[in-house]
Amino acid sequence: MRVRVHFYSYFKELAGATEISEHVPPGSTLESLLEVLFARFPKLAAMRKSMLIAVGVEYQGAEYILQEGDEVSMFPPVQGG
Amino acid sequence: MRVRVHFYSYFKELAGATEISEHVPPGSTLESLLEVLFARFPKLAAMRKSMLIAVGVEYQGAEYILQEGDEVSMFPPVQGG
Amino acid sequence: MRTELTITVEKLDEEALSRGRAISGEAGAVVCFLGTVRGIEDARLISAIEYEAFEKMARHQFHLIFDQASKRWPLESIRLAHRVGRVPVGEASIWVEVAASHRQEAFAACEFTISEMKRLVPIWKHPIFSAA
Amino acid sequence: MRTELTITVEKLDEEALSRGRAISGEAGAVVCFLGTVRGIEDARLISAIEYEAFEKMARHQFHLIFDQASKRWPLESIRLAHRVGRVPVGEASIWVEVAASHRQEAFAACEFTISEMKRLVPIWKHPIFSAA
Repeated sequence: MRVRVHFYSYFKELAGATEISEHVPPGSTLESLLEVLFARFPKLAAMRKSMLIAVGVEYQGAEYILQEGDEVSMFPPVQGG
Repeated sequence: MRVRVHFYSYFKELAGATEISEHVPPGSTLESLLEVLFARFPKLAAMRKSMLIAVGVEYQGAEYILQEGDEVSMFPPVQGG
Repeated sequence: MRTELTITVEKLDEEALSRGRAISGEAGAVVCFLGTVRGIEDARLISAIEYEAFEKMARHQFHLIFDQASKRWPLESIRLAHRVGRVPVGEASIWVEVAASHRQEAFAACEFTISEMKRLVPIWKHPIFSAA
Repeated sequence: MRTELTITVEKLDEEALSRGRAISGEAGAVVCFLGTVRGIEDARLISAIEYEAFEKMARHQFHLIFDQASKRWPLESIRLAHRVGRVPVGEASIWVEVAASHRQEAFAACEFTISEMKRLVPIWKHPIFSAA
Protein backbone atom coordinates (compact mmCIF):
# COMPACT_ATOMS: atom_id res chain seq x y z
CA MET A 1 0.00 0.00 0.00
CA ARG A 2 0.95 3.62 -0.45
CA VAL A 3 1.83 6.26 2.17
CA ARG A 4 3.08 9.78 1.63
CA VAL A 5 6.03 11.10 3.63
CA HIS A 6 6.47 14.85 4.18
CA PHE A 7 9.67 16.49 5.36
CA TYR A 8 9.88 19.79 7.22
CA SER A 9 12.60 22.29 8.13
CA TYR A 10 16.11 21.09 7.24
CA PHE A 11 14.88 17.54 6.81
CA LYS A 12 13.79 18.72 3.34
CA GLU A 13 17.43 19.36 2.47
CA LEU A 14 18.58 16.09 4.08
CA ALA A 15 16.05 14.13 2.03
CA GLY A 16 16.39 16.33 -1.05
CA ALA A 17 12.57 16.48 -1.25
CA THR A 18 9.58 18.04 0.50
CA GLU A 19 7.54 14.88 0.11
CA ILE A 20 7.77 11.41 -1.35
CA SER A 21 5.40 8.53 -1.96
CA GLU A 22 6.35 5.14 -0.57
CA HIS A 23 5.12 1.60 -1.12
CA VAL A 24 4.99 -0.58 2.03
CA PRO A 25 3.53 -4.04 2.74
CA PRO A 26 0.17 -4.04 4.58
CA GLY A 27 0.65 -4.14 8.38
CA SER A 28 3.98 -2.32 8.24
CA THR A 29 4.95 -0.25 11.25
CA LEU A 30 6.41 3.25 11.19
CA GLU A 31 9.66 1.60 12.26
CA SER A 32 9.87 -0.53 9.14
CA LEU A 33 9.12 2.52 6.98
CA LEU A 34 11.90 4.41 8.76
CA GLU A 35 14.40 1.62 8.04
CA VAL A 36 13.61 1.87 4.33
CA LEU A 37 13.93 5.67 4.39
CA PHE A 38 17.15 5.65 6.41
CA ALA A 39 18.72 3.26 3.91
CA ARG A 40 17.75 5.56 1.07
CA PHE A 41 18.58 8.87 2.85
CA PRO A 42 21.66 8.30 5.03
CA LYS A 43 21.70 11.98 6.08
CA LEU A 44 18.27 11.49 7.62
CA ALA A 45 19.45 8.34 9.40
CA ALA A 46 22.09 10.44 11.16
CA MET A 47 19.27 12.54 12.72
CA ARG A 48 17.22 9.61 14.01
CA LYS A 49 17.82 10.52 17.66
CA SER A 50 16.41 14.02 17.25
CA MET A 51 13.53 13.32 14.94
CA LEU A 52 9.80 13.75 15.50
CA ILE A 53 7.26 11.75 13.56
CA ALA A 54 3.59 12.42 13.03
CA VAL A 55 0.85 10.64 11.13
CA GLY A 56 -1.76 13.15 10.07
CA VAL A 57 -1.76 15.75 12.85
CA GLU A 58 -0.83 13.41 15.73
CA TYR A 59 2.58 12.34 16.99
CA GLN A 60 3.19 8.58 16.67
CA GLY A 61 5.83 6.19 17.90
CA ALA A 62 7.78 3.56 15.93
CA GLU A 63 5.22 0.85 16.81
CA TYR A 64 2.39 2.63 14.93
CA ILE A 65 0.86 0.41 12.21
CA LEU A 66 0.54 2.24 8.93
CA GLN A 67 -2.80 2.52 7.13
CA GLU A 68 -3.43 2.99 3.42
CA GLY A 69 -3.28 6.70 2.59
CA ASP A 70 -1.48 7.76 5.80
CA GLU A 71 0.33 11.08 5.62
CA VAL A 72 3.58 10.68 7.56
CA SER A 73 5.59 13.75 8.58
CA MET A 74 9.20 13.75 9.70
CA PHE A 75 10.84 16.79 11.22
CA PRO A 76 13.49 17.99 13.67
CA PRO A 77 12.65 19.32 17.17
CA VAL A 78 10.14 22.16 16.97
CA GLN A 79 10.98 25.77 17.77
CA GLY A 80 7.80 27.82 17.95
CA GLY A 81 7.65 31.14 19.74
CA MET B 1 10.81 64.11 72.44
CA ARG B 2 7.96 64.16 69.96
CA VAL B 3 7.03 61.59 67.31
CA ARG B 4 3.98 61.55 65.04
CA VAL B 5 1.98 58.37 64.60
CA HIS B 6 -0.13 57.83 61.45
CA PHE B 7 -2.85 55.21 61.06
CA TYR B 8 -3.96 53.66 57.77
CA SER B 9 -6.88 51.58 56.57
CA TYR B 10 -9.20 50.41 59.35
CA PHE B 11 -6.59 51.28 61.98
CA LYS B 12 -7.91 54.85 61.61
CA GLU B 13 -11.28 53.69 62.93
CA LEU B 14 -9.69 51.57 65.66
CA ALA B 15 -7.64 54.55 66.87
CA GLY B 16 -10.36 57.10 66.13
CA ALA B 17 -7.75 59.30 64.42
CA THR B 18 -5.65 59.45 61.24
CA GLU B 19 -2.64 60.70 63.16
CA ILE B 20 -1.58 61.68 66.66
CA SER B 21 1.45 63.30 68.23
CA GLU B 22 3.12 61.47 71.07
CA HIS B 23 5.70 62.41 73.68
CA VAL B 24 8.30 59.71 74.47
CA PRO B 25 11.52 59.72 76.54
CA PRO B 26 14.76 59.92 74.49
CA GLY B 27 16.09 56.47 73.62
CA SER B 28 12.61 54.93 73.56
CA THR B 29 12.07 51.96 71.31
CA LEU B 30 9.12 51.39 69.00
CA GLU B 31 8.09 48.67 71.45
CA SER B 32 7.73 51.13 74.34
CA LEU B 33 5.73 53.50 72.12
CA LEU B 34 3.44 50.62 71.17
CA GLU B 35 2.81 49.77 74.84
CA VAL B 36 1.67 53.36 75.44
CA LEU B 37 -0.56 53.31 72.35
CA PHE B 38 -2.05 49.88 73.11
CA ALA B 39 -2.99 51.08 76.62
CA ARG B 40 -4.71 54.09 75.12
CA PHE B 41 -6.32 52.30 72.13
CA PRO B 42 -7.35 48.80 73.29
CA LYS B 43 -8.91 48.06 69.86
CA LEU B 44 -5.48 48.53 68.29
CA ALA B 45 -3.91 46.26 70.90
CA ALA B 46 -6.21 43.48 69.71
CA MET B 47 -4.60 43.74 66.25
CA ARG B 48 -0.98 43.58 67.40
CA LYS B 49 -0.38 40.20 65.77
CA SER B 50 -1.38 41.45 62.33
CA MET B 51 0.11 44.90 62.41
CA LEU B 52 2.84 46.40 60.25
CA ILE B 53 4.94 49.30 61.47
CA ALA B 54 7.06 51.73 59.48
CA VAL B 55 9.21 54.70 60.39
CA GLY B 56 9.31 57.11 57.48
CA VAL B 57 9.09 54.84 54.41
CA GLU B 58 10.88 51.80 55.87
CA TYR B 59 9.50 48.88 57.85
CA GLN B 60 10.93 48.67 61.38
CA GLY B 61 10.84 46.13 64.16
CA ALA B 62 9.96 46.65 67.84
CA GLU B 63 13.63 47.15 68.76
CA TYR B 64 13.98 50.31 66.62
CA ILE B 65 15.13 53.33 68.68
CA LEU B 66 12.98 56.36 68.00
CA GLN B 67 14.52 59.65 66.90
CA GLU B 68 13.13 63.16 67.39
CA GLY B 69 10.70 63.97 64.60
CA ASP B 70 10.18 60.34 63.47
CA GLU B 71 7.01 59.68 61.51
CA VAL B 72 5.67 56.30 62.65
CA SER B 73 2.98 54.54 60.60
CA MET B 74 0.83 51.66 61.81
CA PHE B 75 -1.36 49.64 59.50
CA PRO B 76 -2.91 46.22 58.84
CA PRO B 77 -1.51 43.74 56.25
CA VAL B 78 -1.27 45.35 52.83
CA GLN B 79 -3.48 44.40 49.89
CA GLY B 80 -2.13 46.01 46.73
CA GLY B 81 -3.04 44.75 43.30
CA MET C 1 17.38 48.49 34.00
CA ARG C 2 14.66 50.99 33.20
CA THR C 3 11.77 51.42 35.64
CA GLU C 4 8.55 53.39 35.43
CA LEU C 5 6.07 53.73 38.30
CA THR C 6 2.65 55.35 38.14
CA ILE C 7 0.27 55.65 41.09
CA THR C 8 -2.81 57.45 39.89
CA VAL C 9 -6.50 58.05 40.55
CA GLU C 10 -7.06 58.07 36.77
CA LYS C 11 -8.37 55.08 34.85
CA LEU C 12 -5.44 52.92 33.65
CA ASP C 13 -5.05 53.25 29.89
CA GLU C 14 -3.65 49.85 28.89
CA GLU C 15 -3.09 50.86 25.26
CA ALA C 16 -1.19 54.01 26.17
CA LEU C 17 0.89 52.06 28.68
CA SER C 18 1.73 49.40 26.07
CA ARG C 19 2.63 52.07 23.55
CA GLY C 20 5.04 53.58 26.10
CA ARG C 21 7.23 50.50 25.84
CA ALA C 22 10.70 51.14 24.43
CA ILE C 23 12.62 47.89 24.18
CA SER C 24 15.89 47.18 22.47
CA GLY C 25 16.57 44.45 19.93
CA GLU C 26 17.91 42.42 22.87
CA ALA C 27 14.62 42.12 24.73
CA GLY C 28 12.91 39.10 23.27
CA ALA C 29 10.25 38.64 25.94
CA VAL C 30 7.62 40.92 27.39
CA VAL C 31 5.26 39.69 30.13
CA CYS C 32 2.29 41.84 31.14
CA PHE C 33 -0.11 41.42 34.00
CA LEU C 34 -3.41 43.23 34.24
CA GLY C 35 -5.49 42.91 37.39
CA THR C 36 -9.11 43.98 37.30
CA VAL C 37 -11.68 44.40 40.06
CA ARG C 38 -13.90 41.32 40.30
CA GLY C 39 -17.63 41.56 40.97
CA ILE C 40 -17.52 39.43 44.12
CA GLU C 41 -15.52 39.97 47.30
CA ASP C 42 -15.90 37.61 50.28
CA ALA C 43 -18.97 36.07 48.60
CA ARG C 44 -20.76 39.41 48.41
CA LEU C 45 -21.55 41.46 45.30
CA ILE C 46 -19.56 44.65 45.10
CA SER C 47 -19.74 47.63 42.76
CA ALA C 48 -16.19 48.92 43.25
CA ILE C 49 -13.08 48.79 45.41
CA GLU C 50 -11.71 51.90 47.03
CA TYR C 51 -7.89 51.63 47.09
CA GLU C 52 -6.11 53.58 49.82
CA ALA C 53 -2.36 54.14 49.54
CA PHE C 54 0.35 55.54 51.81
CA GLU C 55 1.81 56.84 48.60
CA LYS C 56 5.26 58.05 49.62
CA MET C 57 6.08 54.73 51.27
CA ALA C 58 4.37 52.78 48.46
CA ARG C 59 6.67 54.44 45.89
CA HIS C 60 9.73 53.64 47.98
CA GLN C 61 8.72 50.02 48.53
CA PHE C 62 7.94 49.54 44.83
CA HIS C 63 11.44 50.78 43.96
CA LEU C 64 13.01 48.43 46.52
CA ILE C 65 11.14 45.55 44.85
CA PHE C 66 12.30 46.65 41.38
CA ASP C 67 15.89 46.74 42.71
CA GLN C 68 15.55 43.25 44.15
CA ALA C 69 14.12 41.94 40.88
CA SER C 70 16.97 43.49 38.87
CA LYS C 71 19.52 41.84 41.19
CA ARG C 72 17.90 38.43 40.73
CA TRP C 73 17.34 38.46 36.98
CA PRO C 74 18.84 40.26 33.98
CA LEU C 75 15.94 42.54 33.01
CA GLU C 76 15.50 45.30 30.49
CA SER C 77 12.62 47.10 32.20
CA ILE C 78 9.88 46.92 34.79
CA ARG C 79 6.93 49.26 34.40
CA LEU C 80 4.06 49.31 36.85
CA ALA C 81 0.89 51.35 37.23
CA HIS C 82 -1.43 51.09 40.24
CA ARG C 83 -4.74 52.89 40.35
CA VAL C 84 -5.94 54.26 43.69
CA GLY C 85 -9.25 55.75 44.79
CA ARG C 86 -12.49 54.18 43.63
CA VAL C 87 -12.06 51.50 40.93
CA PRO C 88 -15.38 50.15 39.53
CA VAL C 89 -15.90 46.41 38.91
CA GLY C 90 -14.36 45.33 35.60
CA GLU C 91 -11.80 48.13 35.52
CA ALA C 92 -8.07 47.61 36.05
CA SER C 93 -6.44 48.32 39.38
CA ILE C 94 -2.95 47.21 38.39
CA TRP C 95 -0.78 46.79 35.31
CA VAL C 96 2.75 45.36 35.38
CA GLU C 97 5.08 44.83 32.45
CA VAL C 98 8.51 43.17 32.51
CA ALA C 99 10.83 43.02 29.49
CA ALA C 100 13.85 40.73 29.36
CA SER C 101 15.91 38.73 26.91
CA HIS C 102 14.29 35.45 27.88
CA ARG C 103 10.76 34.53 28.84
CA GLN C 104 11.61 32.60 32.03
CA GLU C 105 13.18 35.72 33.55
CA ALA C 106 10.35 37.98 32.43
CA PHE C 107 7.73 35.63 33.93
CA ALA C 108 9.66 35.12 37.17
CA ALA C 109 10.29 38.83 37.67
CA CYS C 110 6.68 39.77 36.91
CA GLU C 111 5.30 37.23 39.42
CA PHE C 112 7.94 38.25 41.99
CA THR C 113 7.01 41.93 41.62
CA ILE C 114 3.33 41.21 42.20
CA SER C 115 3.81 38.87 45.14
CA GLU C 116 6.30 41.22 46.83
CA MET C 117 3.87 44.09 46.28
CA LYS C 118 1.17 42.10 48.06
CA ARG C 119 3.54 41.61 50.99
CA LEU C 120 5.20 45.02 51.24
CA VAL C 121 3.54 47.92 49.44
CA PRO C 122 1.18 49.92 51.71
CA ILE C 123 -2.03 49.89 49.71
CA TRP C 124 -5.36 48.70 51.13
CA LYS C 125 -8.69 47.64 49.61
CA HIS C 126 -12.09 48.82 50.81
CA PRO C 127 -14.91 47.05 48.95
CA ILE C 128 -17.99 49.09 48.11
CA PHE C 129 -20.89 46.64 48.41
CA SER C 130 -23.76 46.77 45.96
CA ALA C 131 -27.15 47.89 47.23
CA ALA C 132 -29.17 44.71 47.93
CA MET D 1 -13.24 28.34 28.24
CA ARG D 2 -12.93 30.58 25.21
CA THR D 3 -10.00 30.07 22.83
CA GLU D 4 -8.78 32.02 19.86
CA LEU D 5 -5.92 30.95 17.61
CA THR D 6 -4.34 32.97 14.82
CA ILE D 7 -1.49 31.76 12.61
CA THR D 8 -0.69 34.49 10.15
CA VAL D 9 1.96 35.93 7.87
CA GLU D 10 0.73 39.43 8.81
CA LYS D 11 2.45 41.61 11.41
CA LEU D 12 0.93 40.96 14.85
CA ASP D 13 -1.14 43.95 15.93
CA GLU D 14 -0.80 43.88 19.70
CA GLU D 15 -3.29 46.70 20.24
CA ALA D 16 -5.96 45.07 18.10
CA LEU D 17 -5.37 41.74 19.86
CA SER D 18 -5.70 43.38 23.29
CA ARG D 19 -8.85 45.17 22.20
CA GLY D 20 -10.32 41.81 21.16
CA ARG D 21 -10.41 40.72 24.78
CA ALA D 22 -13.88 40.12 26.19
CA ILE D 23 -13.68 39.17 29.85
CA SER D 24 -16.43 38.82 32.39
CA GLY D 25 -16.58 40.48 35.78
CA GLU D 26 -15.21 37.19 37.15
CA ALA D 27 -11.85 37.35 35.40
CA GLY D 28 -9.61 39.35 37.70
CA ALA D 29 -6.29 38.46 36.09
CA VAL D 30 -4.94 38.74 32.57
CA VAL D 31 -1.40 37.61 31.74
CA CYS D 32 0.07 38.44 28.33
CA PHE D 33 3.27 37.26 26.74
CA LEU D 34 4.83 38.91 23.73
CA GLY D 35 7.88 37.33 22.12
CA THR D 36 9.91 39.40 19.69
CA VAL D 37 12.76 38.45 17.37
CA ARG D 38 16.13 39.25 18.96
CA GLY D 39 19.01 40.69 16.95
CA ILE D 40 21.41 37.87 17.82
CA GLU D 41 21.04 34.15 17.20
CA ASP D 42 23.85 31.72 18.08
CA ALA D 43 26.20 34.70 18.63
CA ARG D 44 25.65 35.99 15.08
CA LEU D 45 23.78 39.12 14.00
CA ILE D 46 20.56 38.39 12.21
CA SER D 47 18.10 40.61 10.37
CA ALA D 48 15.04 38.37 10.62
CA ILE D 49 13.78 34.89 11.37
CA GLU D 50 11.82 32.93 8.81
CA TYR D 51 9.20 30.84 10.62
CA GLU D 52 8.05 27.67 8.87
CA ALA D 53 4.89 25.94 10.09
CA PHE D 54 3.15 22.64 9.35
CA GLU D 55 0.00 24.64 9.88
CA LYS D 56 -2.71 21.99 10.01
CA MET D 57 -0.85 20.00 12.65
CA ALA D 58 0.21 23.20 14.46
CA ARG D 59 -3.45 24.22 14.85
CA HIS D 60 -4.39 20.77 16.15
CA GLN D 61 -1.50 20.70 18.63
CA PHE D 62 -2.27 24.21 19.87
CA HIS D 63 -5.86 23.16 20.57
CA LEU D 64 -4.67 20.04 22.44
CA ILE D 65 -2.50 22.31 24.60
CA PHE D 66 -5.43 24.68 25.26
CA ASP D 67 -7.53 21.66 26.30
CA GLN D 68 -4.80 20.45 28.66
CA ALA D 69 -4.49 23.93 30.19
CA SER D 70 -8.24 24.18 30.72
CA LYS D 71 -8.25 20.81 32.48
CA ARG D 72 -5.45 21.85 34.81
CA TRP D 73 -6.66 25.34 35.74
CA PRO D 74 -10.01 27.19 35.82
CA LEU D 75 -9.50 29.66 32.98
CA GLU D 76 -11.73 32.15 31.25
CA SER D 77 -9.82 32.30 27.96
CA ILE D 78 -6.60 31.57 26.11
CA ARG D 79 -5.84 33.57 23.00
CA LEU D 80 -2.73 33.01 20.94
CA ALA D 81 -1.32 34.49 17.75
CA HIS D 82 1.80 33.16 16.01
CA ARG D 83 3.32 34.92 13.05
CA VAL D 84 4.91 32.79 10.32
CA GLY D 85 7.03 33.69 7.30
CA ARG D 86 9.73 36.34 7.62
CA VAL D 87 9.66 38.26 10.92
CA PRO D 88 12.19 41.14 11.10
CA VAL D 89 14.29 41.75 14.23
CA GLY D 90 12.31 43.69 16.84
CA GLU D 91 8.92 42.51 15.58
CA ALA D 92 6.69 40.08 17.45
CA SER D 93 6.55 36.42 16.50
CA ILE D 94 4.16 35.34 19.25
CA TRP D 95 1.48 36.79 21.50
CA VAL D 96 -0.32 34.77 24.19
CA GLU D 97 -3.01 35.99 26.57
CA VAL D 98 -4.61 34.04 29.42
CA ALA D 99 -7.51 35.37 31.49
CA ALA D 100 -8.57 33.76 34.77
CA SER D 101 -10.07 34.65 38.11
CA HIS D 102 -6.73 34.53 39.88
CA ARG D 103 -3.24 35.54 38.86
CA GLN D 104 -1.49 32.30 39.85
CA GLU D 105 -3.63 30.33 37.40
CA ALA D 106 -3.22 32.89 34.64
CA PHE D 107 0.58 32.89 35.03
CA ALA D 108 0.82 29.11 35.26
CA ALA D 109 -1.39 28.52 32.21
CA CYS D 110 0.43 31.13 30.12
CA GLU D 111 3.86 29.60 30.89
CA PHE D 112 2.49 26.10 30.34
CA THR D 113 1.05 27.07 26.94
CA ILE D 114 4.37 28.49 25.79
CA SER D 115 6.52 25.64 27.04
CA GLU D 116 4.19 23.01 25.59
CA MET D 117 4.21 24.90 22.28
CA LYS D 118 8.01 24.74 22.25
CA ARG D 119 7.79 20.99 22.77
CA LEU D 120 4.88 20.04 20.51
CA VAL D 121 3.81 22.60 17.90
CA PRO D 122 5.46 22.01 14.50
CA ILE D 123 6.97 25.42 13.79
CA TRP D 124 10.65 25.93 12.95
CA LYS D 125 12.98 28.93 12.88
CA HIS D 126 15.36 29.79 10.07
CA PRO D 127 17.56 32.77 10.94
CA ILE D 128 18.38 35.23 8.17
CA PHE D 129 21.90 36.41 8.92
CA SER D 130 22.89 40.02 8.37
CA ALA D 131 25.33 40.84 5.57
CA ALA D 132 28.77 41.19 7.24
